[in-house]
Amino acid sequence: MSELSLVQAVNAALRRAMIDDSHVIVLGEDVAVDGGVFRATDGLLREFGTERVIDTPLAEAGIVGLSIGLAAQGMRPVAEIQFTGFMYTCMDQLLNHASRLRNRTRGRLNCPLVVRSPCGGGIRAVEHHSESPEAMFAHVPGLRVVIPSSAARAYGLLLAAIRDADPVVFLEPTRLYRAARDEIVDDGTSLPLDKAFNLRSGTDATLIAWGALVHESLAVAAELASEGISVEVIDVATLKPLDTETILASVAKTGRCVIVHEAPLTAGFGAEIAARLAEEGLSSLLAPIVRVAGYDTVMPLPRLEHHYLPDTRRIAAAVRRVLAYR
Amino acid sequence: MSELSLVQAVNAALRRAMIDDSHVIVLGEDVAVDGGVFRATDGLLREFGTERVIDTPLAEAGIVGLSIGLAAQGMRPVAEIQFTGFMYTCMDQLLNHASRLRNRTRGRLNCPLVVRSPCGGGIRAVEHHSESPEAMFAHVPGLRVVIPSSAARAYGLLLAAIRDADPVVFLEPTRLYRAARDEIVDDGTSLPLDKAFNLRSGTDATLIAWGALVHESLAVAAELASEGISVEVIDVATLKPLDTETILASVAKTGRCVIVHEAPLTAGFGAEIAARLAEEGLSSLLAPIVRVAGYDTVMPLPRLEHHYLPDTRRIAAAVRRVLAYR
Amino acid sequence: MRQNSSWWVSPGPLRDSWEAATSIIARFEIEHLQCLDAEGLPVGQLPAFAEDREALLAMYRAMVLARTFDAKAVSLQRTGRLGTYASALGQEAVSVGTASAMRSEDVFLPSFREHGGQLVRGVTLVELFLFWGGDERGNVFAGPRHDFPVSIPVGSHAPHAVGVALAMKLRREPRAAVAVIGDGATSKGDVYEALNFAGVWRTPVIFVINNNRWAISVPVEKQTASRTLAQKAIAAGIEGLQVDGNDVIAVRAAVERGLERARGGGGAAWIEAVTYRLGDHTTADDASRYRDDALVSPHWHDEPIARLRRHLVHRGMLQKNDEESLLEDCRSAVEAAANEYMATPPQDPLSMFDHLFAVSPADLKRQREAFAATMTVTTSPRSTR
Amino acid sequence: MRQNSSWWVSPGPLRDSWEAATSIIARFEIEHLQCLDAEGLPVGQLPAFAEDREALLAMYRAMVLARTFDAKAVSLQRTGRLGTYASALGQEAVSVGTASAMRSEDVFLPSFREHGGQLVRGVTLVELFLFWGGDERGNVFAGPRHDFPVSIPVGSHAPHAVGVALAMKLRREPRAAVAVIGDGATSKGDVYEALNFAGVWRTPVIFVINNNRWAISVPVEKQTASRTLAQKAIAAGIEGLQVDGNDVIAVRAAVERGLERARGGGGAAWIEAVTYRLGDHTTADDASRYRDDALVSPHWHDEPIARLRRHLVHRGMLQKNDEESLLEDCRSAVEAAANEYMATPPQDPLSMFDHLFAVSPADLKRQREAFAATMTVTTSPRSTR
Ligand SMILES: Cc1ncc(C[n+]2csc(CCOP(=O)(O)OP(=O)(O)O)c2C)c(N)n1
Ligand SMILES: Cc1ncc(C[n+]2csc(CCOP(=O)(O)OP(=O)(O)O)c2C)c(N)n1
Ligand SMILES: [Mg+2]
Ligand SMILES: [Mg+2]
Repeated sequence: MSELSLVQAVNAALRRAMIDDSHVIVLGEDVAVDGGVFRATDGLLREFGTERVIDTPLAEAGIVGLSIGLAAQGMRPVAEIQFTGFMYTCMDQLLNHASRLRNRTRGRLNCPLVVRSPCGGGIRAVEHHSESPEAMFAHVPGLRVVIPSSAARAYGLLLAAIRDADPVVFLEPTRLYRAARDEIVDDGTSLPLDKAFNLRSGTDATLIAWGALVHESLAVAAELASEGISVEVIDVATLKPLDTETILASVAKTGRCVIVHEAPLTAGFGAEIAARLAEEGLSSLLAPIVRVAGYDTVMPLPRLEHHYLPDTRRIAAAVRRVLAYR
Repeated sequence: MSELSLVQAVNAALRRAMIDDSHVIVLGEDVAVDGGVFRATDGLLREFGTERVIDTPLAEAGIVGLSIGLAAQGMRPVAEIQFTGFMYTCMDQLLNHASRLRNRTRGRLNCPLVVRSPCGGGIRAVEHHSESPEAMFAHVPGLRVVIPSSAARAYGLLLAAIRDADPVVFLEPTRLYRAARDEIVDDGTSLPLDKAFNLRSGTDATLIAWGALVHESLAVAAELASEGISVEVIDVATLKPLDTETILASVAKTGRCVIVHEAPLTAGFGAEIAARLAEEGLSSLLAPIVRVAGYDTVMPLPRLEHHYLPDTRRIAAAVRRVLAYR
Repeated sequence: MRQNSSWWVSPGPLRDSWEAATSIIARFEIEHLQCLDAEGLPVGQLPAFAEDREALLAMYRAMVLARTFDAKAVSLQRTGRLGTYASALGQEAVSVGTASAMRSEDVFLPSFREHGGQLVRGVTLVELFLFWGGDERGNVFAGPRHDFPVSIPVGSHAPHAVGVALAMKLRREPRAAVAVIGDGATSKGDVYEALNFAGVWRTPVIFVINNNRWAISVPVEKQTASRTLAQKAIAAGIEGLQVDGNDVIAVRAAVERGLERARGGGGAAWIEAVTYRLGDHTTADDASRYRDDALVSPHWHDEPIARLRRHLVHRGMLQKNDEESLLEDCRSAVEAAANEYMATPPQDPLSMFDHLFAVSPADLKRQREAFAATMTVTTSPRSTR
Repeated sequence: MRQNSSWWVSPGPLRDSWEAATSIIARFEIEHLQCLDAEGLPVGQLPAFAEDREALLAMYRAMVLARTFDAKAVSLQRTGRLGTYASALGQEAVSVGTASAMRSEDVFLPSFREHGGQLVRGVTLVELFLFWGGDERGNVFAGPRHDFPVSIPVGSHAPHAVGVALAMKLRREPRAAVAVIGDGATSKGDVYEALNFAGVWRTPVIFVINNNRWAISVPVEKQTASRTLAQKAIAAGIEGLQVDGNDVIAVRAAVERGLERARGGGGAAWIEAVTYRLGDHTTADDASRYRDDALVSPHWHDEPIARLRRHLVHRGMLQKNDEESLLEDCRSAVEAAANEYMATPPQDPLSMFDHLFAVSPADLKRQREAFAATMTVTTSPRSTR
């Protein structure tokens, strides 16, 4: 048992998966000798050698495309895309092939592929290094989409993703890479890929979030607790398949719901959660749902970035708003 | 005034725009000599010559990428992507550049670009020729997304899209290319890019749809009218920016809402509409919202395709369901 | 030191005609291989397999079978009993020559115009009909279990081939992957990325370019300024070769040599096979809109089946009655398969939910149940053809 | 007819050593251009512009200014006053040589490491600081209004350059587009697609490859098996050339020639400039993790500023006091710009809503209003640096 940061937990899960299954290989730009620009793959080259930890040329579509070929041949590729902003070129391969190979061949071929990528803003990076495109991936039938918000969940969910028989997009919030830490027993225990995490129970309102903003949400819940307001916080770390039950059960209890995400509001994944509530939980709703999300603008460059990112102030205001509604 | 099919209306709008503005050029695979695989660009080469109607090599990302360069230089490119299933490779250029060039340069450079592409299923085509990825584009700040459902709206909206100073993704339902027909006066009158079309007014329920399924929705409304049920039908042809007002006003009146789309349910654009209702129209809702959408599966190959596509039966059942709710 | 090289002299006006201090640092040549001339006469010594009458007849039969399938598929489409179909008329040598060079444990990754090669690989006629009839079971391939299904997004399977080959290489298996792509596909970035990966990692992968000179309405001259498609290999440091794609012996010889090198650790190869698309792009296309018959007709003289026939006849390897029974075999095989295809009931519609995941998520199961409920409501399923 | 060509013989075991009937159908050569050797001595005759002391001194000054900016930017980053920054240390000749060859009406499309070229084009030091300081106003470019901002997604601006060039060609303007990309970028599909478009349409576009031999931790030998990056042009039927990228005279000469051809209708060019990345990839990188200093240090001898200085001194074009005042000029210009940058207040946060569309949609206006309301609630804006 040792305290690991989220990026160290990713590293530990990769290592564990590689020890357990010789078919697991890691590939991507700068993942081998450099150990990844965030060090997520640090030390793997030394331990597993150049045939299992592979530095690739600079070509993201190709990386995902060839990983599909590897996977169809029974390998378990874990591809790193250096930043999520460079994953859009992989959309074609992910959507037209990775997610469909099993269905297209009625199960004859399949694609046990994990594409890992650091996502989200708040690290004062240059443009394209702060993206949150999870809703796009979640719209694709045949893909699973995971965004851990703690080191422990990163460890357990990444292991599950690698062991899963189908393609998983695994987005890692850069803002938490070093900030989120947990005591982790590196014993290979995975977490289910279809269960949301109820992180704090409460009775007055439900706060639903994923990725880095889970922490802001927890902070708001703690803050409001001091005022006697009891907020339930759900981390939808496995966005797809969505665990609607946990969400419905919580809102059935609280009657009020705020959904928080960093991606632009319109057609963000928050919409899907709100829609499910409007379909299956309407009678529980005592107040309109409020989404606290990125604006429908481009994330500003670092000097104004913090104005774009949902923060505890906006989240707390939203919770107060749903509570005030009568 | 003459009766035109939707694809002929597209053709007429392109021609009109090219007559009006010498900066408008049309480019894409097979658009010139062949006149487009659906004949959307038929006759343009003869009328406007090889410098304004350009057959490109087979490279969709490149087509959109170079169109951005053309647009930044003051041209008005209208690029055709032969099928929407081949637009995923353009995601990077659309999202990382087309939609951002103006913002990135604080307006110094801009990108008046239209990307046209035939979308949707129901034409018994091979895989990848039946896609409905509108939600992905609608999630991108800086893009407009349009899907006409009639010849007249195709004409007016395409003209508006070409004249707009910013990038527009213009999706044309293949199923309607020949099936939808209107009397059209080819006088260059455009339609606003931010207004939903209220196609049939009603008082008992609101049916919201876009693209080919607008027709199924109208058919259902007509069918139910014979039973004395009054259904309002809204065509959200301009998905982004979304005309929330028209939707809220309708649901304020009817209290019941069914949203219909062909794309897979999860994180489809129907979710956004449902979310807005759950946020801003909750008190109007007398019944849970119902979405009738594609399943979260890959659209089957032609032999089973019709089982996937939402049809009048499913839509009617949904309307009856929202009406039955007390 | 040189001067007046092409860089400094042409084209465009020559202004700075100073003696540029250039040296030549790399030279490349592109070769063209032909084994049979247009009349079917050998050009030089033939490769070893061409001594084997059975081998040649097998290829001849495969080409005839492919063409017979093709004609049947087009006629079924015309009468509404098959979906949009891409005929391979005139290009059978590329496909058959390529697949004939492969071993069964290799992996074939075809584009949508390689029916002949797929048949050689062991895909059945019924599977082909099912696929083109819009039925996923056509991709199940009882025969070549590891072969890829047809790739519809042009060129997008090129990187898959590199991945397949990399898996083979990492496992030290003497196998290789073979991808066929069109001339149009060579313009796509994913194909280039694949080529570059294959070069730098020396993966055992062969790219065969079916240069049928057209990408729908776009002739190859408007597709690229590169004089040959073979020379595109130079960009990735790979050996490129052009072969006469109407010469099935040459195609097979080149691919065999490529495979042999690949299995021996020599890495990837890129083979341009020059042929001609004699028919429409697909049944949805009308080529008369963009090319004159006069342009096409000379190419009928070069078509690969006639060429091999002339060769076989010339060598006394094919008698008139051999040929008649071969044709009859092919015809009846195709008819039988077409009938079997048409008699195959559609899949259970619920199957559309059952193959997305190894284990269906709860959400999808619920959608399946909802769909099943609507199914039982319907009295009779709508006709599916 | 030939035999024993590389295709048939090597590498891998030679089995089918029959006399393959191949003929050579295309030949290519790649040239390398150098005007100054490492010691700064002329190699052959120099191009015309090199007779002009002012022209050489302007390039010298631009390289020194770029390096001075670079050092300041790194130091501001280290002290938290600038964002992640990509130093161009050692690669100034590529950037400056390229931009010096351009006319103001041409369009420059830089990657993120071409500060020198941007300065030559008229982008101000303050704009560069603003951009790297995370402020969009750094892309407004009071000077070169049509130049593109830095492209962060590697290589993704290559197709833009083709579009810009196509616009120029369609309007029959004697202008050209110049894109600079890295060695790593040459692996990307969009770059290849752009190159192919440029070839087939003969657009007036010059691609300059800043081959600094590294893409973060990946050396160019692991990026591609092509022996030169220049030869990638062959895939698109474009003339390719390699130049000594530490020789600013050679870079400028090559780009000037390319531009002249392009303006004369000769189409695109692809120029590999071989240089070396002497520093870390960016301020976020630690190159010691993946390369030894011993690998880097020899390259210090080749660096471009020292080379041009030796040349100028050799020709008596640069005196000690010229140089001191030039250095002082650069230093004070950079200091002044840094101070102006640091004194520039951040943009109004509302600006994030104002530049997405020519006319903001109602929806976005509402978001802007909601944001404005939260702003007024805040008493004091958080520090932005
Ligand atoms: C990525 C992509 N873009 C467009 C299409 C539509 N399309 C189908 S075939 C074809 C032309 C292909 O030309 P080529 O690669 O030469 O193959 P051929 O059809 O000649 O065999 C096009 C444009 C497609 N299937 N995939
Ligand atoms: C498409 C894309 N993938 C990955 C990155 C992350 N990244 C930034 S620079 C770089 C290496 C670029 O190498 P090269 O093209 O040689 O340019 P250099 O940095 O050496 O100037 C990488 C991988 C990126 N910016 N864009
Ligand atoms: Mg072709
Ligand atoms: Mg580099």
